[in-house]
Amino acid sequence: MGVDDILGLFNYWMVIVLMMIGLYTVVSRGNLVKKIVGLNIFQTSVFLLYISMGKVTGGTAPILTGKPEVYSNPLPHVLILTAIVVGVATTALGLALVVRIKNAYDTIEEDEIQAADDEKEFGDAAAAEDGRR
Amino acid sequence: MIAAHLPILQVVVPLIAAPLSVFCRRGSTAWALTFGVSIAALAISMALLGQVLDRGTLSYELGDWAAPWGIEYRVDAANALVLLIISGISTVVLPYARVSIAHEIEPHNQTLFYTCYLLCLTGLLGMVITGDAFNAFVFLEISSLSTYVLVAMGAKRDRRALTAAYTYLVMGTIGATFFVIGVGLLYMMTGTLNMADLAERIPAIGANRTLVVAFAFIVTGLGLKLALFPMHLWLPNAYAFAPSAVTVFLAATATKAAVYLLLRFLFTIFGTTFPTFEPTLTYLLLPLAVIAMFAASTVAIFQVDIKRMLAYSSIAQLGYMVLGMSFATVTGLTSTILHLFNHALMKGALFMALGAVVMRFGDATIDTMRGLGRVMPWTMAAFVAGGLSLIGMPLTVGFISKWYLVAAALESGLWPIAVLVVASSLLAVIYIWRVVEAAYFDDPPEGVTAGEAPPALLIPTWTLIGANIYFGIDASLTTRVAGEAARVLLGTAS
Amino acid sequence: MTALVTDAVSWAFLASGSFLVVVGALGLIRMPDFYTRLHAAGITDTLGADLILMGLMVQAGFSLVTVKLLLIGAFLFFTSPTSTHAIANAALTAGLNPRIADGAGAGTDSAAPEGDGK
Amino acid sequence: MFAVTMAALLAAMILALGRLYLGPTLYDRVLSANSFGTKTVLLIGVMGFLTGRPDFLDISLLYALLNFIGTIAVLKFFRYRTLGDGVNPDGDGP
Amino acid sequence: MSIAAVIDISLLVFLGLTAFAILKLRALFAVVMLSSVFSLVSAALLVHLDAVDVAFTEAAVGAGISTVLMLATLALTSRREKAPTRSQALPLIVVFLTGLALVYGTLDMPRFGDPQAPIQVHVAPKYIADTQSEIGIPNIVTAVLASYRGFDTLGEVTVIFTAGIGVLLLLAGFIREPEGLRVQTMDHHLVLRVVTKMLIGPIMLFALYVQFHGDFGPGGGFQAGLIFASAFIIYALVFGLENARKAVPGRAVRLLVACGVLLYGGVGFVSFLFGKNYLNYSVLGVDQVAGQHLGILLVEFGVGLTVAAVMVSTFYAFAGQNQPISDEDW
Repeated sequence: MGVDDILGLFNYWMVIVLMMIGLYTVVSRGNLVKKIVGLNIFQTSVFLLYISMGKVTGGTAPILTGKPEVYSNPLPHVLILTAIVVGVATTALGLALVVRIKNAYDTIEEDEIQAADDEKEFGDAAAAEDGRR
Repeated sequence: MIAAHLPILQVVVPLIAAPLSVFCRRGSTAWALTFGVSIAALAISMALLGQVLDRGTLSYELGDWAAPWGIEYRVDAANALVLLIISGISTVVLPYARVSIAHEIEPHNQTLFYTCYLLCLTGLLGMVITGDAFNAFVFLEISSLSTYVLVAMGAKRDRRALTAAYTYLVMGTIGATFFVIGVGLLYMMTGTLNMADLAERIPAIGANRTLVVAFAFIVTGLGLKLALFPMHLWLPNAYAFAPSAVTVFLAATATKAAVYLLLRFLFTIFGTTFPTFEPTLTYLLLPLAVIAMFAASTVAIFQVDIKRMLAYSSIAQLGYMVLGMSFATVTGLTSTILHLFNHALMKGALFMALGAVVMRFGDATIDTMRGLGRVMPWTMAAFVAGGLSLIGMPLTVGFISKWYLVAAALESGLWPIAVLVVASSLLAVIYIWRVVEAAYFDDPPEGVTAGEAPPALLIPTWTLIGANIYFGIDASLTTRVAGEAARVLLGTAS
Repeated sequence: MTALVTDAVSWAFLASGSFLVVVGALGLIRMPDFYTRLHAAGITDTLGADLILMGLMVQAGFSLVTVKLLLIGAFLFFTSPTSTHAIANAALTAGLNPRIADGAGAGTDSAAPEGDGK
Repeated sequence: MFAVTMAALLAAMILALGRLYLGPTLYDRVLSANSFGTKTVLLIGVMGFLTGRPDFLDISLLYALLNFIGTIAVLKFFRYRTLGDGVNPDGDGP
Repeated sequence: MSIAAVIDISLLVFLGLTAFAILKLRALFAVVMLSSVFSLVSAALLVHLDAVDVAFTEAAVGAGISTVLMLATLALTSRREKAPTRSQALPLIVVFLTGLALVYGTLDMPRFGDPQAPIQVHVAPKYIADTQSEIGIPNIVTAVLASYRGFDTLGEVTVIFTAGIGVLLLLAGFIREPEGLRVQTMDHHLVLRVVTKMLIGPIMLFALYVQFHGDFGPGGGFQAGLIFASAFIIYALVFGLENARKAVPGRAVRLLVACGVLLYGGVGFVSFLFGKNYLNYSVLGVDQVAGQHLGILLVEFGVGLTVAAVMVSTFYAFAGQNQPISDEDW
């Protein structure tokens, strides 16, 4: 592993570290909003992986300038524009669900929700949410 | 002229119908539009199956751009059959849904509910028919996002639907992101996203650590999506607390599309010659499938809520599919693809019967089922027929898939696996018998008068049961298509 | 010759601009109280940004790019003071009083609604 | 020359991030996030010039416009506990 | 170690620090601010990696939408996160193994910025070479986005449409008028009202510029829709949700959400009439290039319409909740 190898792959390794911080936040934290933020970080770092794949050293942005130039690869940019939309959509839906869970359970901590469910499981079965409203 | 554009019409007709349904004032007009579109989708998928059977693989280039540059749709025997399952089940579920949804969803939400249903249908169809890896991810997300919302619509009946939807969202998004990482690594090593192009270029690169990691991430991502054994935690709650019609549609189609995608990536793109293909199938998928069959069935026996029981039984049935796949032989694949079709019929009928019970009593726990044989005779009869098919009694579709699975196991010389398959069917007998015993041998709680489910629920249930039995007896069509699909996937096509 | 002059001029603008930005950031760290930090942040927002933009404009000469830089300068000219005003107003109405004398002042940082330390 | 400005901006951003992390009161955090945004405007502008493609200033123009939306949303959030027109539960009007 | 490498590494380290801080901080408000900083820095890094359109989108999302949505959620839920009670061992192991597998995967990857990497050699060269002749617009990313892989963008519009419908389904039933005294918030902030009234015009003008400039420079339908929605969000924040609803009623926004997708899908259907495959724009104009121009313009407008409508309706749904907040949450 020569120096240029390490330098060549350092970008990817840093992106992988970001991915793992995001994944760890999602998996380990109990707060529902924190999970959504963790999911955001995880997805953004995947976007960075795609984009740093397409970069050519000495290349410029893939917008034709008439002069013959080396351009970076436009395809990962197109894929990521779609993936960012998917990320925003998932975040919006996740936050909407968090708001509804707060209405129904009055808490957004996973263990408190679990406790409420277990206690209800053995209590009366039905009591649908609008019974509370 | 239309015949040439069938592949794209299959996806675009429901896609355009979704925004149109937002303009409908009342739920019933939205339902009418959805039902019409679903029938059109069924007709298109039948026509496609016909074209595929006599002309082989179809290819459709979007925007007339050549394959690796533009997006290309490839339809062969495998995805033509899965398209037929999805649109067929959707057409049967919709008349059932009209009554069941009117009962379980607030009136002002119904119009948008059908919009979400159409989007889920579009996502599933688009995911199965596409020949482009990234396009499959986009439509996978469309179907997943609409599924999270459909599951959350069950909150009117039970607030746990919200937490079920949230867990499903988090695990589904992690699965989809793993899938995207895998596709990204594939793209990085080959430079193309078109599945056929990938299939050519991957063997050329040979043993490469990045491709091996891409293989692992794609299998893990799709495994999460189809609730393979260790990653199945989201499925029981999602199916138990979703509205009944949604559970019927999801149980019969959603995981099938993920199984198809896994089949497509494993066999068409990576191919059997891929270095880690053999070890992963025999040392990872095979044991996981066997554990899934036994663990899920045993857990199903102790469930109070019958819907959760059937959800766990779905996980066991998925174990059968993955088991068939892991033999990597033509008969093994045929049994998996057959089971895709048969399981849709079985589970659809069972969940429909339960939906009728839920509509009448508010929930479907074991003590609600007490004495139901007399209170709702037709519904319980349907449940029993579905249960028999699940166990794999002769003259039902369940028997056909079990037969091919056992044949495949014996053909690969793994006779202990064949014994395990039969043993796990016995577990299925136990949890079905538990319900039958409560329904027919206990007397109903007093004050419960005989009140059969409305015909709108019974007719679709019994059509599925009829299909269960018809395809159990005359299985020539399904086995022919499944065999053709297996040969295409294994690349030994005629 | 003129290229040398424009380079020198723009280099001068850029150097002073970046010096002011660093001074502002340092002030943000070292200032004792919230309101004094407002002043420090103000330096980077106003003069620091304008000098750097001026340096870029000189470098870009008369072209569409200079128009864009002017637009950026104009919008920064409107939004930065507004947001600083909004933050200060919100802080004051929430009871964060500026520290009058050294240590004797009533409302030090602790009086404000706890800004969620770690 | 652009590199010197780049270095200065990066240093300033690190300091702003420090204040965001340390900031005892929440208003310190809002202030540092806001000034962080302004510095990004400049960073992207200088970066465009560094790589010789100055016509990417649209992004810094975008930040110059949208940066103060986040600040306003945060302040309204803390002052009135809602982003809509809700009444303040304890009734102390503005 | 060229300047570019230094900038790359410092920005990546920046992102790592911010992500680590987000993980550690338990004050949800600070986490939201840090996540907006995270998207700011990633936008800067994307500019540096020559992904200008993506940086534009990331900036518009980070500055405009995700911060406001998260704050709206925090306004309805509690502000502090409880200390994690479960053991952190299992998640750590799972994450560490995934990370190790990924690093193992990078060993055979082409090096960062290597011009001979497979992706620079196989499909991409055609886009770079033929865009000028076949589609005739300078911005290759917009050309690939709208024309070569136009169906992906139709999928993208459907995804944002699904999110809009989903949020409406989940939250529309819970929007209620604030009970009792109608407090006209922010009405005494004279400075804010004047500046916002002054800025809304340029923001909308800039959104239209970005919409129609998408062919020549960075920009496009999605970014324009986001900026357009940000103008409405600012108006709703400062002048009150009620006035914003008077300006753009919820019902109209709901129909606009559908119109964008219909426009995009409809453009595809036109190519059926001329017997070509779906989404083939060459038939729209007198020759191929004119047809592609018109097709891309219409398609981008459809994307912009849907995105703006979805973001505005989502903000109405979140901001209109008006749940009474118990004090101990606060």
